[in-house]
Amino acid sequence: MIYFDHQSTTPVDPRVVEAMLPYFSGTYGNPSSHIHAQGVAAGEALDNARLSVASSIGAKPEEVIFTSGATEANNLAIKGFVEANADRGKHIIASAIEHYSVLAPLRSLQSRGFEVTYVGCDKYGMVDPVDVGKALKHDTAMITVQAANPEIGTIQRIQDIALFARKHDVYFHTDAAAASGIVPIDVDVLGVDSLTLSSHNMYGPKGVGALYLRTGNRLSCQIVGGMQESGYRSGTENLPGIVGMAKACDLAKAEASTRIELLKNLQIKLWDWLANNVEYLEFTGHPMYRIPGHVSFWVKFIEGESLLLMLNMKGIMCSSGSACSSNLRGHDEEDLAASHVLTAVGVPAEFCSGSLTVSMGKDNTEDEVDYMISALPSIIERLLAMSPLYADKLKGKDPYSK
Amino acid sequence: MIYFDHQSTTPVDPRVVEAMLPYFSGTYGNPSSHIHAQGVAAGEALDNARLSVASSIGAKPEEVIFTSGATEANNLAIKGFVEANADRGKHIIASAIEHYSVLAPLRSLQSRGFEVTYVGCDKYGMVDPVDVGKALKHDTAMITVQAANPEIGTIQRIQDIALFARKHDVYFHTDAAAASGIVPIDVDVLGVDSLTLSSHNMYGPKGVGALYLRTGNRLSCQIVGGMQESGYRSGTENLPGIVGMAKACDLAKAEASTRIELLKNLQIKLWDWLANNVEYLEFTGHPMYRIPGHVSFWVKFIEGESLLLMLNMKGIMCSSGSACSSNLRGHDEEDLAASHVLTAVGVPAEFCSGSLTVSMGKDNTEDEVDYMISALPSIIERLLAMSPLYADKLKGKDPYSK
Amino acid sequence: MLRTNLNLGAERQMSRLHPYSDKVMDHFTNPRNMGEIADADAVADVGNPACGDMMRLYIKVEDGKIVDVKFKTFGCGAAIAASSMLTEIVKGKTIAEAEKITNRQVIDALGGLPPVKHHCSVMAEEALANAIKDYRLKHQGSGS
Amino acid sequence: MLRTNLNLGAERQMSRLHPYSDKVMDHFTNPRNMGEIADADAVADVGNPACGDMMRLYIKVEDGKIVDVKFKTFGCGAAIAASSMLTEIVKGKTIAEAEKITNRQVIDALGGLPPVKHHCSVMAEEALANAIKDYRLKHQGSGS
Ligand SMILES: Cc1ncc(COP(=O)(O)O)c(C=O)c1O
Ligand SMILES: Cc1ncc(COP(=O)(O)O)c(C=O)c1O
Repeated sequence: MIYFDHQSTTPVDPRVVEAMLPYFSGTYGNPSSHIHAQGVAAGEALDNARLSVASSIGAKPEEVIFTSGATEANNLAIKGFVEANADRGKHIIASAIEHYSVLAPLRSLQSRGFEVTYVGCDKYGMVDPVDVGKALKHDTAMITVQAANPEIGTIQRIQDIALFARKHDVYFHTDAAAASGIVPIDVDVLGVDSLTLSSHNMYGPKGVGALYLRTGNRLSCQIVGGMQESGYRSGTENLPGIVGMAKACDLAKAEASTRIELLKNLQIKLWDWLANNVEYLEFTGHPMYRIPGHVSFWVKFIEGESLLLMLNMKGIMCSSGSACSSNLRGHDEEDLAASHVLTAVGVPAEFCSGSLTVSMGKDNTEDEVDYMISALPSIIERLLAMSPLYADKLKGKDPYSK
Repeated sequence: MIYFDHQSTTPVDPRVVEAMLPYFSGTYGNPSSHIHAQGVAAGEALDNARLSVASSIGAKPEEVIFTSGATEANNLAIKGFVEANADRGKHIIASAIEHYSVLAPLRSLQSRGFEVTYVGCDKYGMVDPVDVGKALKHDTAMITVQAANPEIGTIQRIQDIALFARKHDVYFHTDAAAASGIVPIDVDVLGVDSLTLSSHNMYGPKGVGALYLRTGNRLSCQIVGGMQESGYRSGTENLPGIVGMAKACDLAKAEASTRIELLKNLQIKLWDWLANNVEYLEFTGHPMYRIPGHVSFWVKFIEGESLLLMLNMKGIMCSSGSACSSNLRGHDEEDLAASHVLTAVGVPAEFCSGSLTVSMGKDNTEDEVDYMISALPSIIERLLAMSPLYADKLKGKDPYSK
Repeated sequence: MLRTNLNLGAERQMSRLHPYSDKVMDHFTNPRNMGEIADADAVADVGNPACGDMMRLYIKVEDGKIVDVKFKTFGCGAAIAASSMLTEIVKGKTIAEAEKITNRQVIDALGGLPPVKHHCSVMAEEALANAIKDYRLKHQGSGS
Repeated sequence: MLRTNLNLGAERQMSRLHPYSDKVMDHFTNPRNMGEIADADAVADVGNPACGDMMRLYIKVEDGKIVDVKFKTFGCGAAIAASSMLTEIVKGKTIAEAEKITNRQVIDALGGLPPVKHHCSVMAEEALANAIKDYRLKHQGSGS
């Protein structure tokens, strides 16, 4: 089996598991039990982990708040900010292609009287910083624009947006979950006030994430109780998870250039083959400013889920974007209905049910890409043969040509 | 080293770690990636874990919501209920000895216009169900009374309180974090509408917990985003953690009677020795209805933290109550200042800074209790010798006798 | 000492379906009757790519009996499997019998479909109904 | 292709203290000058068990010099260590010198105290000040 779905989640690096193991049954103390040996050892491990995570993004340790994941970090950054800064205005700017864990808090704020301006993007999914600047109002309290998009891979011009935010003294949050552990991040270079990191997107464990919060900003605690995490987040700390995330950050930092080189090579190989060999294929996202190892596209006349299923039957696991944003498993939404991201980049929603996202990881190989390249033509051929739309097209009625 | 602080946290059972291990680097998929093999396998593991946790408390699987821990579960049960049931009234009843993760959400609701009646308890920490019944008003929306108290060990008469709640059609939540995995729980026998379970209190991993929510009740999601957990809790599921919690529930169920027998024996041994051998000792909590393995007390003339420190120096780790409720490590509170729990049970706060909580676990032995018994006399003697209050007492000025 | 007892409620089975049953995957992988009928007696298009699914059904009728049936479908795994299963059920039935086929039969024959995918079976039922309507229109009075 | 670069900010050291330094634990475990002075020249009680801490300080003065000092303390580890450390600092000093001792000196000599425990050093400083006041009251004009 080939795993090309690293934007949905990544396998935990065995070195990370190894780093975590001592904190289950060995150093199992509660960091709040500062009075005895187990608690002190746990507290020390927590401090060290915070230092690792902080230094991996150029932050101070006290600027790192551990959460249960990226979703909680985004909730805290957004709801927590406006609750703690009621005087800062009732207007928020966000990109139109944010993850649901950003969109949903914004929607709840809209129902509480906030106005949100959703800034669009170009056909490559790139938000123009000038558009963000233009959207600024006298009472803009907050800007939130993701660092990278999991579905189409585009990396935003965060620094340039930050310049506008700084100039107007507006709090700027970026959701860097999809960039975590792949794209090196320095919070000072980016110039953001807060930033969401995901552990399970970078070979760390699930159930942990972090919010960077620049010194001088205040947030209102969302999960209240025992006041852990300097009062920003209550609940006994997930110490093994936090230690694992820290190890994942250390590894990502140490191996950044190796990983990026590999991922770029695999990405270019697949991209070039697709561009040259698959008719009716349309790439999504930015051709240049994109997550290394990320290739996304759709194929005219072919429905996305059936393509995914056929690839899976050949042992290739991809996704239709962000698994994290589509919890369906028989519940209430259509996974492959046109996503808000594809709509925003102008993909004709009427004829495209989902782009295919191939998100490669540090342990993928060129052989695996070769295998996918060898498997794709017959799959596409089969699906074209099954497609009534393609039959029409052969008869001269191309539904995409209007 | 002897660990007698199982109410703060427990070591993860090696069988639990073993159950978790396949879900880090093997079955690492995102349960929301329902389209491919990794995601399906993850989803299956999630379903099975839910079934285990549910059946360990006599619930249906769809009544179990996984969270990041007990604190989040309490927040969801309390804030989530009133937000989703705005029509149900503005009055809440709680016991005075709830954990901070219940008290803090209540406090935030008070600032949002809710009225909270805090029902007291007797000197053993027992809440009288009739007092809860008397506190009911026409617009009471919710009752929340903990199942067991981590600091003084008292187990409440939840079923009897539930009768009042049922009769008046009032939602009844119980925080069973401190009872998790020790006291067998059946949600139908208890008659509660929702119940908080903690994983790390029952030899499961930190970073995971669960809220039982009886079918027919609605909660408003607190962490919003991708709508995981049937829309009650967003964010990629902490699958290894959830699997670990499920295994911990399975083990707790299978070993319940063995564990309880052992814990009761250790508890009785220590209790009887203390009662017969330590002068000036006052037990806290209920002498009969208490968490198995839980012994708590304070000693006149002796300050709590110094007693804890000396025990720790002899290799015995205890706590002054709930580590989870006292995150201090140099921050903003006094760990050993009189707790709201001790105040509620009428311990003279002026002279008692903290009760000592000895919370034993399934792996403790009689030898360890014997060791504590052998260590205590000289420690107490030393601290009495150091105490100016005891010096006064010897001179006939007993500060406790007024 | 303990107030609660060990009497656990009966373990009630969960019923969440995994996305696709083996039957669905079989029909998706090896769709029956996929293709076109050049001299079909009736054709029906239902669904809409905008909704993610579109199905085209061809039928060939002899003596009031559906002797051949083919489909082409643009859609998800469930849509393709439902299309394929429908054609298997329909083949050899009289028009009168075929008219009684419901989406429930398709779902059951597939060993179930996830709730969010039930519309795919509805699409198959509608395709059949429309094809029969088309057939009636074209062969007024000739059939059942 | 990448917009962000590898230039990480300097790693800034955290400064959170662990609850107690080795010095504190040493003085807690082996408190110096613990006890009473039967014929003390002055005694001071400060703090209050209600606040969690209470300290009693005895001093013996000869020729304006604190020749002996003892304490009893009801309190946490920091309170006991601060008491003990104070007595070490004080012993042998003249009253005039002793008056200049501050809680900061106690903290520093202990290798630091957690911020929430600083009041313990204040208690020690106050105990000394009160003892000196008591001494002055009792020995008006006899001392420095
Ligand atoms: C950009 C982005 N933000 C937030 C999240 C939410 O992450 P999680 O589900 O781990 O909380 C995701 C999921 O992958 C994501 O891609
Ligand atoms: C009764 C009770 N409720 C809630 C909690 C909070 O648990 P956690 O810190 O794991 O979220 C605790 C902590 O032990 C507890 O004792």
